[in-house]
This record gives sequence, C-alpha cells and structure tokens, in this order.
Amino acid sequence: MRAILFFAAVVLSSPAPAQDVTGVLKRDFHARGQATMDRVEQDALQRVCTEFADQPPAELAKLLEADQMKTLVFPAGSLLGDWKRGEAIAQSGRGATWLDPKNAPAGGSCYNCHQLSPQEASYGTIGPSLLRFGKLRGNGPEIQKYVYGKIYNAKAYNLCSQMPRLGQSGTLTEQQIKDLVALLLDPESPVNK
Amino acid sequence: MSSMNPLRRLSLQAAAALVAGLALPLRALAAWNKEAFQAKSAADALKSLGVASSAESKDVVIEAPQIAENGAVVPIEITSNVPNTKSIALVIEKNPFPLAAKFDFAEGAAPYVKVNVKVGESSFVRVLAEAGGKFYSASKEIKVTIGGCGG
Amino acid sequence: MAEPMKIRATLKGDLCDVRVLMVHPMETGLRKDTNGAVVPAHFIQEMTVKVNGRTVIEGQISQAVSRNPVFSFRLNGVKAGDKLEIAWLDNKGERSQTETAIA
Amino acid sequence: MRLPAVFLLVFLFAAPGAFAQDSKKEIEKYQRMIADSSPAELFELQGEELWKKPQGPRKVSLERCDLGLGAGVLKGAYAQLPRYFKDADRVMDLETRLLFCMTTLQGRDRAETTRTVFGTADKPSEMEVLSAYIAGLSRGVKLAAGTTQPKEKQAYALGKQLFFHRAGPWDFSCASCHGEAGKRIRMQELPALGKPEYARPVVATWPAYRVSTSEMRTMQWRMNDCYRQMRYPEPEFASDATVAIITFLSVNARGEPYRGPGTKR
Repeated sequence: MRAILFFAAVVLSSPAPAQDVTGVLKRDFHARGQATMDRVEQDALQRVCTEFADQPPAELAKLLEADQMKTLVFPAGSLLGDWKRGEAIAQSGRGATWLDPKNAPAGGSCYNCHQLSPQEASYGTIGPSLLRFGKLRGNGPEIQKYVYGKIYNAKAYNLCSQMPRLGQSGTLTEQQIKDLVALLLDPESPVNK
Repeated sequence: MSSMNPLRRLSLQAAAALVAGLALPLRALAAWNKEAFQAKSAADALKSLGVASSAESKDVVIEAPQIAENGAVVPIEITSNVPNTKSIALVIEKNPFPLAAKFDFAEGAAPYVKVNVKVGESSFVRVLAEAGGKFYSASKEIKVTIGGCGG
Repeated sequence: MAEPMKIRATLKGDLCDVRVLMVHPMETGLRKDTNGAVVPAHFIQEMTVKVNGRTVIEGQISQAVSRNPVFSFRLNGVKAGDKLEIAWLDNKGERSQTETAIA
Repeated sequence: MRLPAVFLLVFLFAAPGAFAQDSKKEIEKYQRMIADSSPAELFELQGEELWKKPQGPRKVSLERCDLGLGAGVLKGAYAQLPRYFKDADRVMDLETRLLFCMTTLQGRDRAETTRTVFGTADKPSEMEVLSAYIAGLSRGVKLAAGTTQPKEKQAYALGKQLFFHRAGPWDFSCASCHGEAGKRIRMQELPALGKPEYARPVVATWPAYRVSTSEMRTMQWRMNDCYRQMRYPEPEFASDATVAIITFLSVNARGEPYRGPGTKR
C-alpha cells in the first residue's frame, strides 16, 4: 500500500515523461463562453486515470474512490423525482459547452451512452443497458441512494469510469438527478415497463 | 381499420368539389403551384394538385432509407413503372408544408427522379404518379433518429 | 448569379443518367440564426431540363428540398453531342442556368 | 393518421435485438444513399476557383503555394500531410499550410484569413472549399503523413498523449469515445481511432460534407467540435495541439488510399 502511494506520488510530481500536455492545452486553447481555461487543469483523479491508462492499481483506486465518495451530498427524504422530466433530461445532450448559455439547464446526455426506455431506439452503448433497471432491482432507499450517488459522482464507485461526475461538476441540479433516479426506478417509468 | 383512409376521405371531398363546380382550373405547366406548396396538410396539398383519388400501386416504387441519421438530408429515389406517367409528386406528411416536389415529364424523360429532402420528424412519405388522368400512389415510413452527441 | 451548377450526364446506349448539383441555401423561412432572428425563406421553386432546346422535365419544388440540391433524372432517345440545359428560378427571382453536351 | 400510429407502437416495442440489427442495416443504407447523392463535388469546383483567384495586398492567387511536393503541385499533396515544412520549421496539416500561404504568399492578415474558418449558410469558409478541392486531387493516392523528421515524431507523440489525456468538467479524453471498438453514441458507430484498422477509413474520407449542417467540414473542424462536446475550452485553429492530434490519426491511417471528400451524417 505505502509503496503504491509512493509510486503514485512520484508519477504525479515528476515532470511528464514526454510532453507537458496541460501546458500545451494552456498555450493552444482559449476560453470561450462558459468554457473557461480552468477546465484544462487536471485534478488528482484525472491525472491518475491518464497516467495509468484508466487502470490504476487497486489500492490507489480505492483510496481515491473514497475521496470522491466524500463529495456525495444526499438530499433528505425520497430521492424519487418525476420520471417524465427525467426522460427529457436523459434525452438532452446540451449543456456545459462553450455554445451553451451559462445558466440554461443542462441535459444528462444519458441516451448517448445508455439504453433506457424501450421506445427510444437511438441509444449509445458506451455504458451498460439500463433497460428494466428498477424492475430488476426494486426501488427501495438503498438502491435510490446508489443511483443518486452514481449519477452525482460516478467516480466514487469506479475511479476511471467514462461517465461524467454530473452532480459534482455542477452539470445537473439535485432536482434533475432525482428526476433521473425516478426514470430508472419508478415502476411507472417506461424503463420498467 | 375502422377509421377512414384519409385519401378516400379526400376523394369524397374532391368529388363534392367537382359536383359543386369548384374544380381547379388547369394551370400552365411549371408555374409554381403556390396553393399546393403552401398547404399545411397532405390532404390540402393533394386537393390543390387536383388529386381526386388515387390507387395504391406496386408500379410506383420509392427507394429510401427506413432510418435517417439526420433529417436535413434524406435521399429519396422515385420510379414510376405505370405506363405513360406524366407527373410525379412527393408529399412528406408531417412536414410543415407537406408537398415537397412535383415533376412533369415529357417524351424524352423517364418518370424517375432522385432528390434529397428534409424530413422534420419521423413521417410517412407518399408519392403520386399521374398517368392517363388517374393517380397511382405508394408510401413509405421514414424514421428520423437523434444522431450524434446532441450537444 | 455566378454560383456553379454541375451536371454529370452518363450515356448508356440511347439512355442517359443525369445528375445535377446546385448551390443554394434552400432556407425554409422557419430557421433562426445565431442571434435568434428568423432567416427569411429562400429556395428554388422551379427548374427545367431541356434537350436540344425542348423541355423534357419541369420541376416545382419546395423548401423541403435539402440545401445544395442534388437531382438525378433519366433521359431516353438521346445521343452524344445533344445539348442538355438545366435552369432554375427561386422565390427571390434569382436564376441560374447551365448547359453541357452529352458525351 | 391512425393506422401508422398503431403500427409504430407495435414496431417500437418489438424485440430490441432484432431492431438493432435492422437499424444497423438501414443506417448503412442511409449512409450509402447520401454518399451517392452528395453535393461534395460542388465544393471542389468552388475551391478550384478560389485557388486561382488573386487575393490580398499582393493580388496573387495561391497557385504558387507549396503543399510539400513543390510550388503549385496539388496532385497527391493532401495525402502526404501533415508533414514537416522547413520554411515554417513546424509540422503542418493542410489548413495550417494554407494559412501560411495566405499570409506569406498573398500577404494577407492572419486575423482576416481566420475570421471564418468554419463556414455557415451565409458565410462560407475559404479553408473548407479549398480543402475540398485540394483533397479531391489526392483521390487514389495512399495516405503517407510524415513520420521521419524529429518534429514529425514529436507531433505524433504529442497527438497520442492528447488523445488519451483526461481533463475538463466531464473528465473526457478523445479515447473516452474513440478508445474501444464496437461502441456507439446514439446510433453512431465510434471508430477506435488509435488503431490503424479504424483510423484508415475515417482519415481517408475527410474532409467531408456533413449533412447535419450541409457544410463541407475539415479535420480542423472535427477537432474543434469534438473538444466542444468534450466540454473543453476552444482549441486554437491550426495550433500545434490540433496538428498533433491530426498527425497521430493520419499516421495511424498510413497506407490507405484516399477516397474523399466524403459525406457524413
């Protein structure tokens, strides 16, 4: 454990073996709209996933996942929002780009990577199919908490997941995430029909 | 199906119009048929084109993708094998202005056209071929999917 | 208008496949520009195909035709050297015409 | 219309597996049909006109521009880009080189020549139409981006690093979407661009007429719009970073006969 951490510390503090990519991004990219230059600064998680090509040593991953877990903020009470609003959020791929107005609500881009409602035939496959998600797992408080947490910060569960940290990055609001939880877990949601 | 086929319903309306002496006057060829092109429903567009009734026909062939990755460009290839076809009209039922194109063919041209059109949302496209004063039709559904990252 | 039009005519026996490419925005009148202003409708309405001066196809089209329109037609009873002319007229009264010899 | 509505419902709830199979075939058909009736050639014609048009304070055309095979040699020139140019002492892709020729040969201002690099309906882009024309003159020529000069090696290495570099609010790298074969975004198949077999057909068909915007688009545009959707700040047009990724992709595609400009969704 200590050895791995030491190794990680060396990797992260030593100058990049080839070229300083963050430096290149700072030199060759410019802020536009809401996409400001602070976005090219890597946090520890991004550095580790880049350095280890998304396969960090298990001990290090566990440690950093625990850090990410600390970012989770769960609202009190039921986490089940409105699945109909959730469906619209899942459909929308807008938000957070340099063309999007800063205060306009973002979408979750969910269908870009996941199958959800069977009615939507145009779905991506980067993430697993979520068809019948709640039907297979129920919709009790534990699973609600898991789904909310996974959408809020997927990296708390799988450090180098390709899924964005949609809550932690400020992309989706608490209510929007609850609506997505309902899309996945509400028995009335088309996902579970 | 208990609901009446819209074309049959249309044919009744057109027949009534004929009886009332309201049939459209013959137009000079190729003057843009404003009334038909500005019609907001397929039925109104067909009425303006003077299509009183039409028969489904296997001789009218529509070649088009069933799924379009983008509605901005949907290629549609139309062939009429009905002898003496003199015109072909293309109607995209759910577009804001459903009539998309009408071509008149004289001797020297085959009743064939391929064209790229915009299909606003998943819709049936209908083709009407005119021959010997009658109309022959075919239709095909085109699903327009959401493509790309959508951002 | 100096916008190019490109005709490709392929002769097979006395049949000829004609493909024509046009430069035109084909604005629907429903689209909004980046400032939110509606872009006025601007689209080709009429087109003709002539062989040796005789009209063989007359087309009427709407704003549903895609931007930069591409059409394919089939002619019969033609031979190498026949003159093929294609012309269009849009809703603003702009015209374009081009001709080629069938080869 | 009642009948199709009912039909549609039945259709949508049918077995998803069968649907996926059929939709793949239908989408391939769509792609074939749009390629068959693409207006891409029109851009080649416009580009040729522009290439020969005298412009800028020196009132000269680009006909003396050296794209790597000698001044004014266009046949096969696109296929060997990006490559190192001694006169500029850097690796350049086609648009970077065009920009160089516009500013040096024609004496034009950099700001003016880069004002509209990505065209819209009312503002066409010189870069896009010129690229279509020049790329078209490499049809049939095998892709052969430079790999031997030290700066070419450096560009490839930087491009590779950028490809796998994760940053931004959504933690994306190029490889987040283009790292693994057989995946899709919505219905679009994602080529695993780090591997030659996937990079080859892609690089061989850019620049491309994109039906979604009905514009001719180039690789520089592709980099720009990918980074936008990755939620990054905007990459500078013709920067070392964009040229480096294009070099990485083009070197991965070496050997493939060029067959563009293509037509894409």
